[in-house]
Amino acid sequence: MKSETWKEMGLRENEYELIKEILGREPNYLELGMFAVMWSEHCSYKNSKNALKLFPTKGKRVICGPGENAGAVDIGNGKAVAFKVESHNHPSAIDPFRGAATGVGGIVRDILCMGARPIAMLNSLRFGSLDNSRGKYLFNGAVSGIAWYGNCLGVPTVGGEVYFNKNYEGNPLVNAMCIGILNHDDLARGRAEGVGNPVMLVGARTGRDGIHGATFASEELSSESEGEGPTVVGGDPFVEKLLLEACLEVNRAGYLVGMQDLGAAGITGATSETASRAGLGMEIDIKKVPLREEGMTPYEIMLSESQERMLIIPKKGKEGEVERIFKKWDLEAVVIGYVTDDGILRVKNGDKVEAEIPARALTEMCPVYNPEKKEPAYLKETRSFDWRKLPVPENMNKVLLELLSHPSIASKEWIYRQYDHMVGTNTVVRPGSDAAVLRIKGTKTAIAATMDGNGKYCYLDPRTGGAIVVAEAARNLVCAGARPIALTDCLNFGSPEKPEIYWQFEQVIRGMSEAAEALGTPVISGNVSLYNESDKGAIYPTPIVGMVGLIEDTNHIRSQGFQNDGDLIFLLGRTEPELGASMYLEVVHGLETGKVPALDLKKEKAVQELCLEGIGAGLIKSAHDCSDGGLAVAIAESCISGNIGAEINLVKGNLELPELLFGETQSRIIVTVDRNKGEEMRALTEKFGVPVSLIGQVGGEELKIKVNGISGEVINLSISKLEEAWRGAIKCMMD
Amino acid sequence: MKFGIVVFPGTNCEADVRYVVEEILGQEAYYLWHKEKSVKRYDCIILPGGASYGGYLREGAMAKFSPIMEAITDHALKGGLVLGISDGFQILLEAGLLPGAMVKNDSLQFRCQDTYIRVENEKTPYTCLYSPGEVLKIPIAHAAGNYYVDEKNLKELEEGGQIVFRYCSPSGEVLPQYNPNGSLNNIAGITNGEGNILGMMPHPERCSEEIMSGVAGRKVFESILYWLKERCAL
Amino acid sequence: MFLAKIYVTLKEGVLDPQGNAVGKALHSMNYKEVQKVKVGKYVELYIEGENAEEVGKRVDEICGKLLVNPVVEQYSYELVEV
Amino acid sequence: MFLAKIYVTLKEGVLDPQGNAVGKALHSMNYKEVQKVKVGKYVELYIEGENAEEVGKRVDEICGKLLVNPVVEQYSYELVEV
Ligand SMILES: Nc1ncnc2c1ncn2[C@@H]1O[C@H](COP(=O)(O)OP(=O)(O)O)[C@@H](O)[C@H]1O
Ligand SMILES: [Mg+2]
Repeated sequence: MKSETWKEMGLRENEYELIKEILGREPNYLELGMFAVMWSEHCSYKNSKNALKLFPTKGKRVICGPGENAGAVDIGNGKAVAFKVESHNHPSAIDPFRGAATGVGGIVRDILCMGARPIAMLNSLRFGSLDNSRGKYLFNGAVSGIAWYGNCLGVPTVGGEVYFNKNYEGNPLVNAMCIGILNHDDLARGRAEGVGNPVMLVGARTGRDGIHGATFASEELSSESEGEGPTVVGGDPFVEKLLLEACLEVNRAGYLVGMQDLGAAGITGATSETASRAGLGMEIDIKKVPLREEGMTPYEIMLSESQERMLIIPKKGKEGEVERIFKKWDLEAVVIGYVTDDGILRVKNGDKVEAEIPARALTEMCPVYNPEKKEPAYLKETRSFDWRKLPVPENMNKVLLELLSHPSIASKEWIYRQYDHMVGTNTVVRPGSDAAVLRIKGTKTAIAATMDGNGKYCYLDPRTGGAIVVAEAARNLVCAGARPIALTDCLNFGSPEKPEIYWQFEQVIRGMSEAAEALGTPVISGNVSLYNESDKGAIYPTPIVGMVGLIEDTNHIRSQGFQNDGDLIFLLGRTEPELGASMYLEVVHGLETGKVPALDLKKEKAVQELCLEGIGAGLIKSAHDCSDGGLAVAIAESCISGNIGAEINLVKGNLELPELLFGETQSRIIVTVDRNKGEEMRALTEKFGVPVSLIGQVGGEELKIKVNGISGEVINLSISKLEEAWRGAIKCMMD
Repeated sequence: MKFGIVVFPGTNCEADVRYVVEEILGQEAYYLWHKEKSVKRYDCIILPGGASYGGYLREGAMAKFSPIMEAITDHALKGGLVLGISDGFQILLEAGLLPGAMVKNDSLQFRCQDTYIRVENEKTPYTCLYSPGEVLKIPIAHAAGNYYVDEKNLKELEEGGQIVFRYCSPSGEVLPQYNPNGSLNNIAGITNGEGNILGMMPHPERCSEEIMSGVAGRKVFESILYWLKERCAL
Repeated sequence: MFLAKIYVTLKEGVLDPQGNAVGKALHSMNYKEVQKVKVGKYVELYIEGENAEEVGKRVDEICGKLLVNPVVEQYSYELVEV
Repeated sequence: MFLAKIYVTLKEGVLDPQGNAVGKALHSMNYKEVQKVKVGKYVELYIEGENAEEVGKRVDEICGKLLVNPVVEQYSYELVEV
């Protein structure tokens, strides 16, 4: 083998040596390709594995944690939800429509593998600014790709989040999350158990799509990737819909031993993973693989990333039944091999053996690295930045409107009205509130779901930022009336080979782990996307958290909108003199620096428990957490959602006005209660030892904010004016 | 009463419709696979929304060749009730059971949002429990709901009372700014001349329970039931 | 074998939102010389058959039944022997 | 004035879900003689210009910038003087 070959495939020298040692000989070209793709960062997690071990993964509701295609948690009534998030960043940078669409398709199949019916999707997006045509093209393409795929499939896209920031310009992020529901009995696994059982390939045909996509995902983007790149992978949501129904039918019929999606690394990945999880081997014949194109080589067949395919291991003798069900759905299902007892993945081409590799070697034996770590130098400066030296704007009305019309804060209606977010008739709280809520038919319960991330926080303080992302996700669920039960995450970072980035990576995981532990939300699945860099450098370290919560009684569902005239507005938690890393600094001063707000996990937990108890007692009528843009933005959003005004009186204390109005102090929730329930609310807060203040009353057609010691109103804006700024912003930039 | 809910490859609102028929109306509902050749046992046939055949080529274009369409045509010719919702409406148009055609929304985007529609004819089997001019808040979810028909047919529709729903303001004014997709004369739903086939773009099954933000659509299903029972009584 | 190149466009009188959108985009990109834009579908069928006449008949049938909705669309095609 | 008839199709090897679905539908309608179907876009531009050569350049520009996604699509066109 020429030395360039393994290098070109992205392997390191020590890895190549190890491969020879494992095989006891030189690998042939196909074998080397199989190793290269399975040992890429994307499939092997070789750079991230050790750090990921920090995550808490256990909990009393956890049925299935990391390691399977998706995690699953119990939600009572014999039911469970399975969920996971996945990135499709690099494909989306090159072809946003197809890239984002296939990202959705991929995560749906991960959920499907668990025997779950997908019931909701969310997505998290990061793009450069919308002031140039390339930025608009990428953003528009990704949104319409997600819409096309999800709408056609008939799975509602119920939520997500978006930020626009220059640092994502060359490398946008597209993370998609899917939630599925299953009865405990229907839980399926990606295992090829039972020697002699047949192995079937089902769904779409295999073409030359994205050969080496996993390796591609494990490299930095350069401007060259835009031109040629690997063949762009295209998806077909119609075929996915048929595949989904057929797989669920086969699973329900009890014909299955194991089921595995074909994602990165295609047939190579699916066969080696299922065999290895079961501790067995597999023999397949690539002549049996239905092909879309002529003249495909064994290498192309084994590494193709054609979408809408699954590997199914039925019980022996049930092949015919499986085939019949797939035929009903106009899909092919062919036996391509069988499970063996020798632990070897053997790839034949008719009679000829093309590859022979221990399955475990592909999935388990890739060397694991502990990349070098080093605290980045910029942190010294950003941490000590003093915002109190900045001039304070005169007109706070103007600042509030500017914040509300920043596309990162503004209404995301332009996006979610392109998504069918209601199909399935479970979406009780639609996109636009803190979390989406889906009722579980046939029960009194509902689940809430959210996705959150904050790259800027994590850039300025990875550990605190990581913890905040988890805390904010949990807080969003609590505001919907749900108890957070578990999370999934997608870790989007630059190259782990740079010590500063690896340091950020590990710090973020530490922060997330601490918060997950404290808030009782184990990590049940996730995804790592490294090498998110372009000519312009690395993206902000951007962990994304997808979290699911349980609502025991649909009467406890809440949303963020103010409800009735005269309702009292309380602030749970206290505003601290914090303004670093805020949207205020970014929008008003063009600064992305400063000290990230502190997070005290005990306080956070207490605030969340208080909110849940207040909702459970029927006291709290609406709840909204304070995040980007601080208190003033949160109150404005509650006014807009409820289409009703509010009169607010704030106490300044030792705070500067921008800190009071726009600071992003954590662990704060704005709640409303009936006008005669103020005392009850106060009594409740004492029990939790949470500082709470009555800050105003719902009513009127304006948002008026007064601050003690300042004459007149610092903010006085009509709801329609607020709404105009907030609702029209993205639409205005895109149409 | 027995409702037959037709499932084409790519249909995805069948379970939502079934839930309303069974759980809210307390009636029997059955899925009818598109390859079936008879629909004789059913009092009402519903073609639910979704993306039959992926919505490829034109929404509803390929479903019309399914074997079940012949049986449905038979059923309709005999006066049987056929309701097409969203993609189901598009299929009825493509199959020629209703006049006109759908083109892409004028926004060129998929639209999922609440709309308001006004009941223009309350004397159909699908609207007999609504009051004249009643305004319903009801969601849409489609990429091609931009209804088109030539002038001659439009005149017939208008004069024959075949236009059953029009997009309107929350207080019932039919104005272009309340039209979510560019459809001709704000048309949201039409019947055939006999009134036994209804096609509508909005989704009544998505607003048939309090918890789903309103019950404006429920009376579409209750009307069907009422109408069927009345007819049996006659 | 023949290749049928089929062009499907919206009929005159039917609003063409896609064409309008492209037209607008081109104007804002300063292609003022573009007067009008229509966007339609282009379908290629590879089809076996004895001779062009026979194949043409089949293509007309296929267009009439599936590819074209005569309420809003019109079509034309070319046949190339391949 | 020129009429540019532009055909945009997916490049070889790129999955064409519409084409596949139409092909399958034609088979089940018993048009077995149809071997392969590709569905693309057809754009008509009415464009002012001195001569075909110049107009052709503009059309190429427009395709490159707006009408065609070069990552997955290819195009060709004809110019007709009208
Ligand atoms: N950041 C993470 N946190 C928790 N679990 C993770 C993380 N990244 C990956 N995992 C888990 O590792 C396994 C492999 O992930 P992945 O390669 O994305 O799976 P798939 O190929 O099924 O998409 C999955 O069980 C996934 O949940
Ligand atoms: Mg998987």
